[in-house]
Amino acid sequence: MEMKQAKRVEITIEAPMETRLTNALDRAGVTGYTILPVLGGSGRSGRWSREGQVSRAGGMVSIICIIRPERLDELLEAAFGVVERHIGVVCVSDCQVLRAERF
Amino acid sequence: MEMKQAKRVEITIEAPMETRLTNALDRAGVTGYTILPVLGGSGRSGRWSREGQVSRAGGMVSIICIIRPERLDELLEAAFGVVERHIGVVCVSDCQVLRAERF
Amino acid sequence: MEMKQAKRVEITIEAPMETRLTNALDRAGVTGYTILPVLGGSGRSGRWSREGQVSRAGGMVSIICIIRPERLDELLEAAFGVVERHIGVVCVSDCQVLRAERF
Amino acid sequence: MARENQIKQGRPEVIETILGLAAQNLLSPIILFFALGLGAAFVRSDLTIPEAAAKSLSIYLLFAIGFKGGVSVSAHGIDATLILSLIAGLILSFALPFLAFALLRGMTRLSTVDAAAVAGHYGSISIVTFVAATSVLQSQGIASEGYLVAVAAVMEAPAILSALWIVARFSTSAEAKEREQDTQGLWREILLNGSIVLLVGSFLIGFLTGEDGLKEIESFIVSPFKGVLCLFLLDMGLVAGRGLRASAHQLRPGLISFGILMPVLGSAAGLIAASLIGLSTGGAVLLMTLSASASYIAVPAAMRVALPEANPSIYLTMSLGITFPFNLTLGIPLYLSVAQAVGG
Amino acid sequence: MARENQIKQGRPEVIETILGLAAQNLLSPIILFFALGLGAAFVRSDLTIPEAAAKSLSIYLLFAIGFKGGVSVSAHGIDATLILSLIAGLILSFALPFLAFALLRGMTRLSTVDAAAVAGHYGSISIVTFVAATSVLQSQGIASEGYLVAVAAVMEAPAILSALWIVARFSTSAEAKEREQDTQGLWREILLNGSIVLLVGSFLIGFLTGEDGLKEIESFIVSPFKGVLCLFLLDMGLVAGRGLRASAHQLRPGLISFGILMPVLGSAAGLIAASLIGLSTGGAVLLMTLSASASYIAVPAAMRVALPEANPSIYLTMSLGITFPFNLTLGIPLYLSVAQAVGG
Amino acid sequence: MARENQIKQGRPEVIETILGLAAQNLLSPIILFFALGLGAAFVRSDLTIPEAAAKSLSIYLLFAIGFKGGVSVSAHGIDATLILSLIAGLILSFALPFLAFALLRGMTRLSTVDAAAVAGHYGSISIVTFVAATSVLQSQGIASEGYLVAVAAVMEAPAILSALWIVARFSTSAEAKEREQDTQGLWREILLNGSIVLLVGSFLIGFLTGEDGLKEIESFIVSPFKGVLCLFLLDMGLVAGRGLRASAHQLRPGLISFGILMPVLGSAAGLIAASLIGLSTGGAVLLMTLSASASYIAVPAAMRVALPEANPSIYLTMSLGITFPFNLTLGIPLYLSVAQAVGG
Ligand SMILES: Nc1ncnc2c1ncn2[C@@H]1O[C@H](COP(=O)(O)O)[C@@H](O)[C@H]1O
Ligand SMILES: Nc1ncnc2c1ncn2[C@@H]1O[C@H](COP(=O)(O)O)[C@@H](O)[C@H]1O
Ligand SMILES: Nc1ncnc2c1ncn2[C@@H]1O[C@H](COP(=O)(O)O)[C@@H](O)[C@H]1O
Ligand code: NA
Ligand code: NA
Ligand code: NA
Repeated sequence: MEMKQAKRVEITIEAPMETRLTNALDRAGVTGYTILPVLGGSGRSGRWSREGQVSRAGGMVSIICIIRPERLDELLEAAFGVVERHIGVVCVSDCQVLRAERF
Repeated sequence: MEMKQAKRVEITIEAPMETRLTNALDRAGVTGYTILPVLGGSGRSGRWSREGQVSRAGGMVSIICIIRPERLDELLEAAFGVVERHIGVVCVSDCQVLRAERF
Repeated sequence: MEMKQAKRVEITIEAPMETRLTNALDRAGVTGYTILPVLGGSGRSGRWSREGQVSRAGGMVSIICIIRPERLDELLEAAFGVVERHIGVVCVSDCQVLRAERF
Repeated sequence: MARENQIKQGRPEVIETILGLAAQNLLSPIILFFALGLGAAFVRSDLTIPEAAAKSLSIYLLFAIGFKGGVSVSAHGIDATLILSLIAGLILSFALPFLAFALLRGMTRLSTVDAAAVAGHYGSISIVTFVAATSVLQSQGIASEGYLVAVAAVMEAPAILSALWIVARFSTSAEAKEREQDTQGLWREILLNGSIVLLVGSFLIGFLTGEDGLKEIESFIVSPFKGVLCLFLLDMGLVAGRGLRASAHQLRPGLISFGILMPVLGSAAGLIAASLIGLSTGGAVLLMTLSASASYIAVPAAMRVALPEANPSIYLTMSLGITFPFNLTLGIPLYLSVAQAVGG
Repeated sequence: MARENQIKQGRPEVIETILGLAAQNLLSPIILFFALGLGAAFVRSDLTIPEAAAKSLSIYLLFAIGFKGGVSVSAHGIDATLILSLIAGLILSFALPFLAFALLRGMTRLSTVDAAAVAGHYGSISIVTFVAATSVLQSQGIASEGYLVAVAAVMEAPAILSALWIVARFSTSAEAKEREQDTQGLWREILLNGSIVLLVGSFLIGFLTGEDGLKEIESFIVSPFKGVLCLFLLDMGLVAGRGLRASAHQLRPGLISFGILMPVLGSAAGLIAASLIGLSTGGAVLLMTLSASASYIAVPAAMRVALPEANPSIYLTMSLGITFPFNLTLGIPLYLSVAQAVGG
Repeated sequence: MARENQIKQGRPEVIETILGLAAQNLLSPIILFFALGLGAAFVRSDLTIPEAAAKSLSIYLLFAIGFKGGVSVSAHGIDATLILSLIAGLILSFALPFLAFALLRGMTRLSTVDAAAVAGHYGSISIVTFVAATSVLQSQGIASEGYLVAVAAVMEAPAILSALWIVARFSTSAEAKEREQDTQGLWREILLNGSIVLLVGSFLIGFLTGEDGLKEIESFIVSPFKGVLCLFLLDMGLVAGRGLRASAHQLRPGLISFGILMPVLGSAAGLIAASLIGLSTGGAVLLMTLSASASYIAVPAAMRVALPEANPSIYLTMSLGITFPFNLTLGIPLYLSVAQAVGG
């Protein structure tokens, strides 16, 4: 199988910021991403769990974005603008993709 | 901790194809995988979101498969047969595993 | 964007063990992690699927933990103490993080 | 005033009845909640019904409608028209996609595969449209045959076969072969899909336990039914609205016209079948509604597996965004008036 | 015995009524299920209501309360006080955060941003507290104006604006600018958030379909309402309890006192408004309850977007852990007694 | 005809009653929906009840059954047999695993750990089986003691202790030590697990609020109860069927026999206890049913934590796939007939 090098960016962010982040990604020309639900977690602002939230403010989502290496900086720039003042985690790793023409 | 090198394959695919893919993996002798729910995403076929789907046709799932490096090609072969004509993303990265005898 | 090297640990474990694992992580000083729901999977103990579980015993969760490389061993030690006698998978990969001061 | 009267007298009575019924229908809570959902989607409100809740609502509807259908058959007994109705349902579901395909080729520029996929949806049915028709009949005090629920179940799947057959006729043999491989297992999936199993199963249980069984669970499946339907239609409105907003650019006039013309033609086919079989007026309205309605659950899932190259936003928008609201608001009153005009 | 009698006679009658009502209130299933949830959270039971179920319960409540409010307005007609009540609601929601902010600066050591965020919550409302008050009125056979549901909807959002304005007044211009950028789109989000759209939409549908519409869905939204409310309050108890357990260390005496004083002052403001408008006793109780209650759904979400540096555990604990239970147990009986003393 | 009559007269009356009851029972919607679920799973239909919906259904059942139990105790008053029944429940739950373990060692080749894990399940109880028995009693017009709901709660956990004790007796000390560490915190988890807290809490609230409280939420927890139970049993059927299909190869004849023999022996123990205490016939049936039923919620979760080396597919299949359907279809009618024969 022919595979091509790419970057996998994983951004965990509060649910009310989801649309802002994906809009920022869209504006930066990043139109491929997948959103995963998050059940709970822990960080500097303490532990939380989805069951036990009345408010949708409490939840988080994880956005996975696979992208060509040369476009990584653009993406991070766009994401950082949204994430900056908010809690959340941005993590990048190397990966390889099939059907590279899609990215 | 003794760790062994392995490959982590992440396949994001439409929910109605899930059983076909896991069956293909089983046939290829890949019997270890984990299926994660997907809330939404965006790609060449546009944005979508799980809330706001009447049809189960709309959803996607993400299948994570950790495998010994030498078995990767077999797995990709099997997965590609199913994914080929469908939308979705296949992404491979390096990883290390504990309890290597399980893979 | 300034990024720093880190490790991404992904532990897939049975739901009733979740609190034990996160408590063990807390005790080991690992206070940052994100918990993802798991829909189903397959392993040495067979296939299973979340829909189709009466018992909460059946489900699994996936715990993602991003950590500075030098703290990896501590984390694995703590996690292994919990995972050891149970089914589940521990997988470690390299990654880079923004806002490194958070980890 | 005098002039108005004149005009009024000039209008055929049927149209007047339709408009009266439609106006009445448009003010029912069911339709208004659908409209609320549409509206909320159009203004981009974040109102959503959780996925699990929407699935549960649809399980409730299938459970209730199936059970009540079975009880009604057990009360009125099985008659000859039951078998005939089932056969008519089969034939309609097989045949309507060919009509739809022909229309689509004439009226739109869809590719073969897209046209076939859309056509498949129009042979199959929408159970919520069926439920809405039942509820209109009820509010008018018109009786209908309980086994039409079983006819609904029978009509879900055959249209898929027709769609695949149409594609096979027009594809190169290599492609078709590949497709065949993919469709292995598709049949059992379609025939045993959750909605069909639940609908038919509840129907049989209702039939077996009859009025006694109904009495036991009446206050779960009868009295709260309309209220649950309101919530379900709110969700449908949200989904249809979001679909329309996302795919509005694909809605060429040809497609929109098809989405309204096809249900009317479908209902005509249903009416002919109903007359041949000898269904009651209420039964005719339901068979017309089934023929006129388009699937948005079973067929899309099958199409994603068997015809992945067909564009899902086209067929979902047509079915959910055009034909479903048309049937809900104008279609059902139209079919009722026509059935009464023909039957009465 | 004689002494007890003496003391009893010495107490003002109002307090007696409050205590009597409170005692009665405390033994209602609704409050007891809230207490069960609190207790389960305190002993760290793993009891949880699935997120989708909790959301569905709240959709049901908004749907039912909105619809019934609309029907009641359609039955009693629109009168002049309706418009006045809406305006009063707007003003209260705008004004109360300033009162809350002043109190917080005096009573606690919260930072400007945290204090503004908390203040925003107290201008907005809690629909479940409103529902609980309705249910107390009902059990006492006291009528109230149906349109107060619409007032509740109107009071959800303005307080957010006040909170942001307070912060802007106290921040450096650079920070404020950045914030402005972030709040682009926030307004449409707040005004079109799901709860407001559903509440107002159901209200309008109830108004349009009136008693006839209600009859159709009565056995879904009227009879099972209290039971659903019990489950919802069980969930609220669980959430409040878990929040309290996690944030107990942040609850300085000043904050706790604020969480009880503020609703009492808020209710006083509500009472004045109600008297000026000329609401019935029941209506006054509801407007007092709205003014006294604090948001835990719409405002927290807006604050996470617009004021991410404010600590969510402070405002959620205050609103859900202190003020909500206070209103539920003692507050509502207090407001009722006062309104009766003033109004009667 | 004459011969048939002869045979019929030859049969002991009890068996006839059992068969009659069983036949009647088998045609109740509850059982038929369980069968529908089983069937759908066997033919590999994709019908599923969303996880959140299944959890909500079970929350509803615990809420309703607990509350009604409490109300019934508050109506009939606390009598001496209540305490005795609770003690009997405790003893049964502790003791039955030893009986089960002995049988399993005799009848099957399970390892010590697997046998102990299975044994633990049979000392604990299945609340749905209890509810099904209540519903059979109701349809036969047989009264029973309301506090048996509390006995059910008491019987959930002790069996887990017995299972762990059995394993400890048979393991090397090193393994046992390790296990002990793991079971730290297990006890609070088991005793405070969601089902127990909700069941006991609702019971207490029902007891405190009595008939007045029931009146308020009656149309939520009484009238729709049977219908909800149907949906719940549909889900149970799906789960049991999928479990059976996946683990059919592990079902040796010895295991299957155990899965049917054990509940019968358990019910005998329950009957003896009921006679000693002096429960009514209805109460005896319920205590027999509790003793006969096997856990599939609390105990499996505890076993995954404390005995991870035990194979979950064995104990889940035994409990859900064999014993649950046996009790539901034949067991309950059997226990009823025996209790009537003994008691009457
Ligand atoms: N080191 C980490 N690894 C994985 N997830 C994290 C980590 N730190 C924080 N998170 C996630 O980000 C959320 C907010 O983190 P924080 O901003 O540190 O409070 C947490 O609740 C976790 O879900
Ligand atoms: N670059 C990407 N990174 C992550 N997920 C993607 C990416 N591209 C597509 N996806 C996922 O795959 C689905 C289908 O993509 P597509 O085939 O491009 O329409 C999307 O809805 C996303 O969930
Ligand atoms: N190779 C693998 N890759 C990804 N997930 C796995 C793998 N093996 C096991 N799992 C997950 O771990 C669970 C238990 O595995 P096991 O202990 O092998 O039965 C499975 O149900 C999967 O969810
Ligand atoms: Na049709
Ligand atoms: Na307020
Ligand atoms: Na038992």
